[in-house]
Amino acid sequence: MLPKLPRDNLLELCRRMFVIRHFEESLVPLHDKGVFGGHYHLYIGQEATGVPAISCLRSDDYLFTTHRNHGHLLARGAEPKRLLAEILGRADGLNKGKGGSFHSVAPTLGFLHSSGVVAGIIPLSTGTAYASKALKNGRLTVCLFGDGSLEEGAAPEAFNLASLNKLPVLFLCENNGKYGAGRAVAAGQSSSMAAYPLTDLPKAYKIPAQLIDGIDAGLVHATVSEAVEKIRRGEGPQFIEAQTVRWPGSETNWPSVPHPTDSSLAWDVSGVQEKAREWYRSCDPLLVFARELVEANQATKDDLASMERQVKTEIAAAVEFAVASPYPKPEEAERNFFA
Amino acid sequence: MLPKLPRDNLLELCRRMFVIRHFEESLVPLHDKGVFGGHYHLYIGQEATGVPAISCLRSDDYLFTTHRNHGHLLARGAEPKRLLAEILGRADGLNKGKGGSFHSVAPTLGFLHSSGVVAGIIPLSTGTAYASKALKNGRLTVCLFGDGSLEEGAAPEAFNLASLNKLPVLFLCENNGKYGAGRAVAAGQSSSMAAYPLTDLPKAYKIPAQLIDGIDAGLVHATVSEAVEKIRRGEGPQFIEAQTVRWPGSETNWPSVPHPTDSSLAWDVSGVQEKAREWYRSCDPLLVFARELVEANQATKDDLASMERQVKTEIAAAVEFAVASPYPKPEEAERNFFA
Amino acid sequence: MRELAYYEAKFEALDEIMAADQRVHLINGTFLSLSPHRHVFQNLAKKYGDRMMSPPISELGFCGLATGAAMAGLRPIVDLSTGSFIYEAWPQVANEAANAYSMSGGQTRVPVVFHLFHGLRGGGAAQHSGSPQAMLWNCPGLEIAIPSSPRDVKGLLKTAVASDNPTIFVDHVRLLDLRGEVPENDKPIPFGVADIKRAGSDVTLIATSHTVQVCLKAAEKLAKEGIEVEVVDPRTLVPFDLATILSSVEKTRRVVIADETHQSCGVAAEIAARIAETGFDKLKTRIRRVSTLDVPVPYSPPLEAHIGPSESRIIDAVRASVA
Amino acid sequence: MRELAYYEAKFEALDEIMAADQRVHLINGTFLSLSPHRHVFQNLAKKYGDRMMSPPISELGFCGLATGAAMAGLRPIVDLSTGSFIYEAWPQVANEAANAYSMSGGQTRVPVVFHLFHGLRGGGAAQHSGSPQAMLWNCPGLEIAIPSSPRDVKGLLKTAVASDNPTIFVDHVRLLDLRGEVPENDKPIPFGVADIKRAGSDVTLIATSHTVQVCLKAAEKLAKEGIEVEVVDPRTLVPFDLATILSSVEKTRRVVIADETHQSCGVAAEIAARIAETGFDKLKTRIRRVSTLDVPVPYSPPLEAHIGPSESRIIDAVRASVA
Ligand SMILES: Cc1ncc(C[n+]2csc(CCOP(=O)(O)OP(=O)(O)O)c2C)c(N)n1
Ligand SMILES: Cc1ncc(C[n+]2csc(CCOP(=O)(O)OP(=O)(O)O)c2C)c(N)n1
Ligand SMILES: [Mg+2]
Ligand SMILES: [Mg+2]
Repeated sequence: MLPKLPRDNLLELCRRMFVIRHFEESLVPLHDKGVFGGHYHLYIGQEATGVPAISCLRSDDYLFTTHRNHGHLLARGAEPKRLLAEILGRADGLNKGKGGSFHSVAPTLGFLHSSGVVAGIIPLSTGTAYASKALKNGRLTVCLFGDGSLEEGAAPEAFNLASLNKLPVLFLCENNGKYGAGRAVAAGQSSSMAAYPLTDLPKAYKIPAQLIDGIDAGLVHATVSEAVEKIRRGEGPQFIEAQTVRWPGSETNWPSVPHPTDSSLAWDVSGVQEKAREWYRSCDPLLVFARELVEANQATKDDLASMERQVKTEIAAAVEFAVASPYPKPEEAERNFFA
Repeated sequence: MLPKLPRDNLLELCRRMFVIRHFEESLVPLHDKGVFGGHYHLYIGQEATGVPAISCLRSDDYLFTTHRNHGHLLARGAEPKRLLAEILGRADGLNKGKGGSFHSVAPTLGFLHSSGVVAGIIPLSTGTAYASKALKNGRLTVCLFGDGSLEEGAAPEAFNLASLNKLPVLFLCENNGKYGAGRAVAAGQSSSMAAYPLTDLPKAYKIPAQLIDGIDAGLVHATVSEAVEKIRRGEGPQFIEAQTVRWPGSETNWPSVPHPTDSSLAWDVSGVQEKAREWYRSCDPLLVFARELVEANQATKDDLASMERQVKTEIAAAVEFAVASPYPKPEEAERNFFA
Repeated sequence: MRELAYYEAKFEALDEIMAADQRVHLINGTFLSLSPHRHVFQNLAKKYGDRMMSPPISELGFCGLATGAAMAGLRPIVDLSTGSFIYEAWPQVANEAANAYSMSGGQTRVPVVFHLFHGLRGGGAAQHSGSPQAMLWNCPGLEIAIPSSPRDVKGLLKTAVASDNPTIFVDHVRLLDLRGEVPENDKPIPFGVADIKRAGSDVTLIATSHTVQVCLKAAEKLAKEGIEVEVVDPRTLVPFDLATILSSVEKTRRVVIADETHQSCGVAAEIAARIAETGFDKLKTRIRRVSTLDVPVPYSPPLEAHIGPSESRIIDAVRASVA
Repeated sequence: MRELAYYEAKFEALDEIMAADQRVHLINGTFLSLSPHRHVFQNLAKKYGDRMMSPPISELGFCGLATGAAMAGLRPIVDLSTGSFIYEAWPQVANEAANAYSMSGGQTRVPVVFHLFHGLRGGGAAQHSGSPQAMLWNCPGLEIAIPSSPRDVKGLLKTAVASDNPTIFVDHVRLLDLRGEVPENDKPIPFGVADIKRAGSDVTLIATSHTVQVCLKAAEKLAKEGIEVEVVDPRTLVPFDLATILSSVEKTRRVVIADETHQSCGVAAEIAARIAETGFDKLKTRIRRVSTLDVPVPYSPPLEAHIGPSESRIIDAVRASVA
């Protein structure tokens, strides 16, 4: 379903989803050609969680994210070219090339820290929330993490701290393992987490928790809005699990694009290789959103095609910018590690 | 209520409770006189949990315990004099003086390791259980820990591992904070644990969990027996929380004895200082057990008095032995730290 | 000049810090350990209770909380109590707090202080006698302060809280009752400035924390044999004041390093390595380390005493150095 | 003699170990990291699936599980994958596994192996480039093996599993494709025996892990300048073979130490300190360390390359040593 928002906002949500998708797809050939090295993780398939969720926040709220952070930063409005330059380790990167894909941050957007350690951010998120409460500045913290994070003891410790102190923090767990593609098993259980459904864990700590479909932008928007309101009213932490189906391009350790995205796929996936077709047909949140926009007469197919063209142009420019950006001077490594 | 056991067994349980009580009380003056230093923790008030629980085990089962381990070791039959020598850091100690109060172990009794780190043993206990399962030797593991352990992330991580792998381990949580004397708060909540009742946490991991009165030796015996049977049948981990009321002598960081125990207190506490009287009247598990034995005609007051005299003599001899035991040679410090 | 006990100086520092800066919060509260003086800490709770938090036994969680709070503008001092309990929080301290500023390209500041009591305390055995400062010195991104006197604990604590970097504050229970001069309105002590605790011309004896006090006693005894020892206390490991040490070595040409961390990759190892690298030509004889022996700390008192940097081991090392 | 790739030798070791001893279990399974060869690991799963466990993302939990299982008679090899993930398990490794034998007065044996990939791997940034072996060397009670060649990885892994002590097995992804001689039916390599990877008379160059390979290349270049470098690989840090190093120093009278741990309290610090203590009189010039610079590892490739013990930094240090 579509979020209950004016048309302009809906189109902007759609545009951000396109930005994320084409940004992420552009990384794969850059990595395969060796333009950057190291491990990296794409947000494809989770756009309808991050984009509407983050749109519910105030500009001064805090966000924490993980190894799978690109989509969150872009959803919040980070410049693709500077994020890309960071991933390529260049001087114009968001963090001057010191962080890379795992650690891209943008403090002006509320992203203070992004950790590649599973669950590393969950305790940290109770800290910004604690500070906001102490300083009475009304700033909320959203902690975005994967389902695997709940397996680390850091998560329950942080839930306990958040619950006891009624901290203003939203735990938004993106479970990209629906249908067992990831760590979860189809039959309502998981091979790696006995506390399943995952919402059982925060509930044990008396944190209100709900499970929603993360492909449903409208549901994500409504659920997050409501949770954010409760937190702002002082009701303490909230937990949302948003389930998505793992993008077939990330089933291996090194991503590959089964089929380049184009909005026309929303109406015809016959060109997609068999193995990946079902995902693009029914699980791709971007294509679902595009269809819903057209069906609700909020946009025509042409509107979307032209929006997508613009985005592709922007991403192409970002790639050009990032590839042209110089590496930092080697000696920069010895500087700026203490404030 | 009394455990459903023959008279001899009941009397032996009673004797072990006396051993624990008088052993522990004997430590306080030794510490105050400087015969040993360092922090130490007494098991007084929890005898009706450890003694009947441990009596349900086979001789080859494994046990893990914490900083509050004296009672567990004595309940299992460790020699008081060697435990005491260990606490005094002497050569005849259970661990040759290398462990001390926090780390007394007795591998021949199944105690492989005792950790002074809160929750340190909980992951370890899944390991002996994993080994027993792999080796198909039917040995069960009992992990004895305090309520505070559940606040550490190590506990939920271990619960997850135990549950997913259906490991033969009994988690026996001794909550000595009933009525808010410790960390728990009277009104069914805790100032340090949002997951309260504590059984909510293991339950989230699908570990069957029950809360019982830890002063009720019969209930402890019945509940542990049943849990042990289930585990031996291959049903996987079980969790029991046994609640006791904190002994007034341990409300400060350094224990002191409000009133020396004597079985006659079971029928007359008027000599006990006001502040501590209620505890001795209704919360002291040893005195409860003594009363029940007499009421059920399993023993006379005189039987108990003579049993207690014997125990006191044994403890006095243990003190003598331990104080006379030499310190290890200083150079022993440089030996035996690698196998 | 005014004399205070170490615990009083530390308490005064906390009190003045809390009064001066509303952003300072205390997470956990065993800043005076289990010492008989811990009750004075209750006075802080009366004045600043709304900025003090008593967390669950979740070191990983509450160190993360403090670190996150620092990122958002507070200045938390988080107490780990016994040194080895910081192991529970290792992922937050060594992988998050230490790296955040650098990984963000110099954008995210983390002004948090991690306070702990290290070392041999009498009966702490293997798990309660840890000295994690050597491991933490191997983790770039952390500042490390380690006082040895009433005046230093006050002055260094103020600087630790004022620092924009994550700082490890390494204390020792055996110092709490030590008395010493603490001027009223004393200035904060800058990081990276070693202190010559005793001047001498024959041997440079470098030490930290409680071992400084052991060295001072050893120096008195050695003076009676005619050996004049210069006791140098770096006071902070990060930043480290190598210059002061080298100029002492220039004078004495002999080095003994005494420290309570375990020997291998310990604090004395790093100081020895730096001198072997940069002061080699000044040395007349080999460097000597008096560290805690490389064994898990045994419980039994004579065994514990045997492995630590005792006065007698220090005296032997100094004598050997001048022999 | 037979040549194998490092990953093949490591796989062969695991296979032979699992076949020979039913008590060996594998906990977690990234022994070949994300290398393109990781599929060969699947062959183990086919043969020994019932002795392999794929745990949740709970390093603290599953390292504790492995430690407990070792106490009860299994010989688990537990894989931590990236070096810094062992931080998550620090309390179990440093406070339980390392201390259990000593605290029990020599009764409880803990034959567990903790396997991890340390070091600069290209793009690992601050959190995925850790080299925790220096911190762990500061924790008595752990043995530490650190291979640098196909033959060593096989021989040391066998000894690690046979050891009755908790052992850290420190590997490096940049070694996986290295080819080298591995005799069929090779014997396990005893711990505490350093290996002279290249003989030379001018400078003793001590290195570990992948840095040994960097040193061997540097040595070839230096030989062309007429500088003959002796490359010594300790192969295990605990126990440590100081004697072999000292006899090399006796010959060359010059020492350079190259290693990927951060400099302060790093592996090179300890080796430097031991030589400064026990080999001082043999030295003609100051000791030189080439360690990873003391900054959180930056992501950008030229920055990462700048801080590591690179061939050029090693060559410079050796040249300076003979100058
Ligand atoms: C402490 C730690 N252990 C292991 C890893 C390796 N690792 C990286 S991503 C990942 C899976 C995380 O799963 P999830 O949280 O569901 O996130 P997803 O990748 O599915 O978005 C693992 C195990 C890590 N980064 N940190
Ligand atoms: C990791 C860790 N943190 C803190 C401590 C200090 N400590 C010792 S006992 C204790 C309280 C434990 O409470 P509980 O588990 O309920 O056991 P009890 O003493 O009540 O039997 C604490 C916090 C510790 N030993 N280990
Ligand atoms: Mg996932
Ligand atoms: Mg308790």
